[in-house]
Amino acid sequence: MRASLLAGTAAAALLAVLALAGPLALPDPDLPDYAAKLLPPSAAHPLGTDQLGRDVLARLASGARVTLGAALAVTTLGAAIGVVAGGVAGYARGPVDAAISRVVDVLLAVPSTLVALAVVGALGPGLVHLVLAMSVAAWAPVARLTRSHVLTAATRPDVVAARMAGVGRGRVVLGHVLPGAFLRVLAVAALGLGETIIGLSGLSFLGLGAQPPTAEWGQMLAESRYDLASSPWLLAGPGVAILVAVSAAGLLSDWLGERL
Amino acid sequence: MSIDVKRPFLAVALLASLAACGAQEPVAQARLRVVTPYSVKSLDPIKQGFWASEWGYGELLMRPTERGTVEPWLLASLSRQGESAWTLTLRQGVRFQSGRTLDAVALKELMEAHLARNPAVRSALEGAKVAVTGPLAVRLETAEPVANLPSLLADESMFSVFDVASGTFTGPFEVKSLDSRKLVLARDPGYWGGKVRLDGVEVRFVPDGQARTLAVRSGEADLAFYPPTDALRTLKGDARVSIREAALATGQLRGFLNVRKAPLDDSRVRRALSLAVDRKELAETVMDGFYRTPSGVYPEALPYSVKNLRTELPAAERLLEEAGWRRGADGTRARDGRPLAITINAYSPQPDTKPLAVAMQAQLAKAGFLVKVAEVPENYAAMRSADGWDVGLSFDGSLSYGFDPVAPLAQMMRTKGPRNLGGIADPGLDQVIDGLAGAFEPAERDRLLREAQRVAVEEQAYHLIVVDRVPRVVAGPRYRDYRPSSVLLHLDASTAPCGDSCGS
Amino acid sequence: MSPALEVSGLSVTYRDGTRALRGVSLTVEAGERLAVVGASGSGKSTLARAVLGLLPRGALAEGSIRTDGRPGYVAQDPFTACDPLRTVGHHVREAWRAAGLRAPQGAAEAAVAALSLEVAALAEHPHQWSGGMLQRASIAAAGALSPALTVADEPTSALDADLADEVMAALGRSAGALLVITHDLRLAARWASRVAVLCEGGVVETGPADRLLADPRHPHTRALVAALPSASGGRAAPQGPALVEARNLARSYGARAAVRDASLAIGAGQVVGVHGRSGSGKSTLLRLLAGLEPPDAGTLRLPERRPGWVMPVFQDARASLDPLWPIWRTITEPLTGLRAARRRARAVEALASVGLGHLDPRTRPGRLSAGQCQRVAILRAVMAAPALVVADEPTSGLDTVAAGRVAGLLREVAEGGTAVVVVSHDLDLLGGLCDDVHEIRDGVMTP
Amino acid sequence: MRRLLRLLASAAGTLLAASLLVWGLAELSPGDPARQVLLSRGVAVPVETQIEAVRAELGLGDAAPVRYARWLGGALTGDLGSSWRTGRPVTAELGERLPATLRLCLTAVALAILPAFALAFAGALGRHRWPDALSRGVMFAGAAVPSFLLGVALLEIVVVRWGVGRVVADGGWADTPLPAATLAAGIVAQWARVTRGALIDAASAPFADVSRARGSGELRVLLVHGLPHAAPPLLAVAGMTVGGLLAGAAVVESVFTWPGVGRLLVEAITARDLPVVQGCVLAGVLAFLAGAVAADLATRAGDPRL
Repeated sequence: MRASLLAGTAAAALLAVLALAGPLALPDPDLPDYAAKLLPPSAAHPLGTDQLGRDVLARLASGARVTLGAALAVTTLGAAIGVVAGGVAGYARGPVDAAISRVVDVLLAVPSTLVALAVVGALGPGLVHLVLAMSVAAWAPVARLTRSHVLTAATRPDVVAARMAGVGRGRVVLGHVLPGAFLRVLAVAALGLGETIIGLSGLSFLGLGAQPPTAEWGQMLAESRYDLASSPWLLAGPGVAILVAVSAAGLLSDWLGERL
Repeated sequence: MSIDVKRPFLAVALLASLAACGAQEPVAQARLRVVTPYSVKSLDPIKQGFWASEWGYGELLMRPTERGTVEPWLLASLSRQGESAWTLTLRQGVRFQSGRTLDAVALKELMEAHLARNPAVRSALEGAKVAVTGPLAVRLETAEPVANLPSLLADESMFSVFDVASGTFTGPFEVKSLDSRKLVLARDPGYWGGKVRLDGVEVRFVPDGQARTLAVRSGEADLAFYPPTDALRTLKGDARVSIREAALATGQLRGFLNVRKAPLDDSRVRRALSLAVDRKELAETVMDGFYRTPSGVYPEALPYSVKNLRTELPAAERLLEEAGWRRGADGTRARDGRPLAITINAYSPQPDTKPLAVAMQAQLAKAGFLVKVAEVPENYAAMRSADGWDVGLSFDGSLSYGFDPVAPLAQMMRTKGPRNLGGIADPGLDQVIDGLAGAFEPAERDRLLREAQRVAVEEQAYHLIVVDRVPRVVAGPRYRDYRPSSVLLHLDASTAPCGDSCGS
Repeated sequence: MSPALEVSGLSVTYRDGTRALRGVSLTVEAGERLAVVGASGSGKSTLARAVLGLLPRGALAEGSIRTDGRPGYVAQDPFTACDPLRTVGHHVREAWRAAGLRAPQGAAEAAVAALSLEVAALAEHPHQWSGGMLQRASIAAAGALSPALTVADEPTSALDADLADEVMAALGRSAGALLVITHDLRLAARWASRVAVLCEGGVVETGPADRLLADPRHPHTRALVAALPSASGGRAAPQGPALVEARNLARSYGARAAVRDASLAIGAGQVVGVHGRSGSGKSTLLRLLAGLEPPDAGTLRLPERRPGWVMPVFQDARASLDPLWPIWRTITEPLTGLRAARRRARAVEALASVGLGHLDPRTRPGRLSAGQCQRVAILRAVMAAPALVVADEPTSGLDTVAAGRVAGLLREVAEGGTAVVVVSHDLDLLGGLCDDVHEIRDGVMTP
Repeated sequence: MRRLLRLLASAAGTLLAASLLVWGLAELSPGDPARQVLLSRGVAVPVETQIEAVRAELGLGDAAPVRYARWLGGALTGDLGSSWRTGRPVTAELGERLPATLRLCLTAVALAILPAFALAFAGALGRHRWPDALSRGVMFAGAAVPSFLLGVALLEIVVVRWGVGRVVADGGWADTPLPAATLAAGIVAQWARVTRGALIDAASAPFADVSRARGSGELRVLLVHGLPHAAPPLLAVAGMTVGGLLAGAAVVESVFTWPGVGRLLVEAITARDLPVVQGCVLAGVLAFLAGAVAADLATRAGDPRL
């Protein structure tokens, strides 16, 4: 398990460096240079250039900000909504719980990609719409987890003991319920992050997410699919990036899961 | 690592595919396989009649040629009788696939059917009447003079020729089957025009551009129509396929200019805009030569064309100075504190508009324009609002598919024309356009067209012509000498594989 | 005749470096019954696994184990030892199949019939059987191939006391030589001819059961014997006014009456035991006393209503501590008013007072043994200065030594002037600990 | 029987709630349905009276509950409206595309089962040794390689370079293997993980030790005791994946131009053809629920305790 933590952190750090240091060290990812179209990898362009002569590494870095940023936004938004909704359902019980649980049931009864497709279908393609759409699908599992955590918390021996000792409700929630919930949510979110990256880039690949010239990894792959035979480096960059990002999320989630 | 385990089912997949390929009947030597993005939705000769002439199962009364002219096709002759009447005389011996002869009665029936149900025909020939005047001759009388009737009869969206009784056509091919995926055609053995060289044609509808070109590369298809520019670029240097192009550029990427608001309400700014765009760089460098550099609104081969498009940065700057736009410190021009800012709309269904707009952004910056590139889902819809855009890119030909220059002009530039999206209201130009409707003499027509070009391009620069688009196909080895039609007449009796001469 | 089992100089080191056995030598003669007794962590399970050839991958075994053929095996919990998705018949017949043989016609039926089990029930699944019967089926399977040796690992610890004897009798009937692994010295004495005491991976004392009980020589054996609750039990109940008095309590869940009629009076400094089998209503009674739920009928007189006047001690000690909290926070949780440093100091004091002074107060429960967890839980209860402590099966799952320590601690709590109620199915425990033991059966309590 | 009824009732409730969401999404969507309908009828620049007529025809002036009830009533009787793009009934469009998707998904499932079990057994048998590491690596890669990347690569290498199979699939059996294999690659990892976990759980249970003590080898333990325990979780996941394949198939179908429901959905989204989007999503929900119910029933049938 140590190994998964190390490998996951290393991969995540690599991507973070790419995303954050990219704009400082690399050329403008969106500026076309018609004189330098489709150059193979070289010292000046470590990953070559694309159809418009843009530096692929720079676009990869810019895409890291877009893809990972969007995926993190989805995951964070989903986790935040899920924790609040699940917490409210678990504590309020009664009709509030019933209403929230019903919505969660329905969302969980539909594959998340389908939910995302449905929402994008209604709002229209676009990265912002896609992020919203995927967040709609992402909050349900977190809500269910939080709710069951809160519900079982009431009968957990350590909580009963604390309540009997006179510890206030709020302190019990802060001290006993939330920290455990937080770790669980984190593990679920990390797992979801990988799926979100795949889903996001997949839908962008289909043209339902980021629109050109935004350098989103799936979008970059969509732009370059024609060039696989002649300029394979165009696919290698974003392809490997997605692979690394999803693996990093999976490894970290594994590690978190083992800790619980 | 992954190969080790995936190999078993990959192998299964391969074996199954191999078996499937083996099971397919060997492709007949003279059978053409085509992939195209647009599906033939039905065989309705009026609503979907234009497919008939495109795919060779139907024909037209007049034929647009590759020189930009029209000539009789199913007609033997077309002659004018006074201001608003024409005599149409049919060729002898033309038969429908049902066996019925195309005679004057059949022609009258089909023309009346079109006049009743075809909106394009109805709006062009409002109130027209057809009368049989001989075994092969009918007289067409129109309410207004229609000078462009030859072009109308050559336009695929107008009079598709069909047998009203049986719904069959006259083309070299018969429709064997049609569903949402493919159209299957077979040679009509009784074709009036003689021997049809191909045994049959299979037209598959494949919306995905990548898949179409891949299909030719993999040998599944012989011709891929409407290849995306992205795909063409990657085909350069692939010996298995060739990119074939038509003679004439019938489509253009043009910018509709929003002349209702500043800064493009000033003709000097519009002219400066046109002078600042380097069309050669756009067509040859940005688009890798897959577009052509336009010299005017119409193809140079046409008698009335005027070469009046040029790139001259100093002249553009002079015009802008004259109009009061002065350069600021950052190079952007401004007047009364407001920058010379314009928004160019690219539209997603035509992905090429985006890089072209971006490249124009850089070119126009040299003249002092501050350009914002916006992307809209639908070009016309975005231009319907009077605000929010200055240049709306759109692929719109200056010629109809019957080589008619007048109808596009009237639609796009006449005051309140249905496609006059930028709000052009120019009484002088309107007068020229109205004159064209009654100009039967070629000399008179050409004079008026030149006048229209002078006003629309040189004086007022109402549209920004960007690049010319030539129809292209990607052809496999057996069709490497296939010549795409400029006007979408993809197949005829002489279409055939190239035989031994190009097999090597 | 050669011995059924001969272990000599056996040392086992696990992959993580833990040394579970150090030079153990044992012999079980044909027909002999040897009990190996030890506290948890003494290595007795490792010994059983080594004999059965079930040591995990990477464990290093030195020395030698000689058996006469493959031993039969009876595991601790019959329900987990049988595949829940397979029938009991499958479980019994697997004795032949696993050895690569075909079960002779009727052999499985004969084996279970010999232990007075119903043959027809072989087609049922384990969850339809009772624990005692299922364990006897396992014994029948273990003896199916007439092995020279049968290894039984805590064969009765999952069963109620009155079923244990039945099972041990069955084991005695069907096995040749027997190696019983147990923490229960009394059980060992009753059923084994010889007892070996295992401590920290080594055999510290071997001898006839009677002698070992009467005259333990090794200090560890002495500790084990001392920890045995004395069956005679019964202390003089200290006189005093009843602190808590319950009369004719009743509580139902839907149609099911959990407690029908229970009356109880507990005075300060008194330990009252409630004995009953599982499902007899004792846990519900405890919840009523703790005020966790209201009774449907009857009266409950309590001295006061301040928070912390009644504190619980739970059955699953580890689950009753927050896994993310260092133990000092858990122990001093009732002291909500104090600052952290002060609380930590109090926790250190408290830990020292129950012999856990060596523990780092920052340790989390995951690193403690179950017995240590239970002592921490009792400290938390005491910290609230309760008038009443209610303990639900406080020693279940603990080895004898740890159970003895927990019982002793509860006694000390009572001596400090607190009333204590303990419910358990273990009469031995209650007898040794309580001033007064009541029995509850089907929700009705008899004094 | 009562359990089955309760299960179906719960699924129906979920379906009803999902239908409300699907309908509501379309309501939230920007754009005027009347204009879209006119566009599908070939009227690009409608005049106000035409728009009014279509609005009346579609009942757009009615209150929301009335519109929902009408829509639901239509949906229950198989009328999901007409496509804005083609003007054809949505059910006809779906019906035309469904067989190809079913064929693709079923083949993918069939292709996935064996490798999934092979990986799971390799992992469980060689636990903590190289076969386990290898199978975990393959599972990780399978989960991390996006299907569109795999599909594009397979298309280029297998079809274009080697000339095996076809680029333009017509949805028949002959074209199925390659897209099905692409779809299966993602499923294999998921199934193998679940199966491996269940196998290892069963193999470390006390009854497995009993079996070993009686002389069973590891393989026998896994086959006799592991498989029955791996079946329920695998069935549960399989039910969900099969039901959810429609959404996953959208990507694969688009890459391989597979004429299925998934691509129909993507095309409809791009064309803003809301009735078709609604129809596809509803079909997806239905498939998913059917998968879940089937998995639940199978699980119950396989476990005597339930």
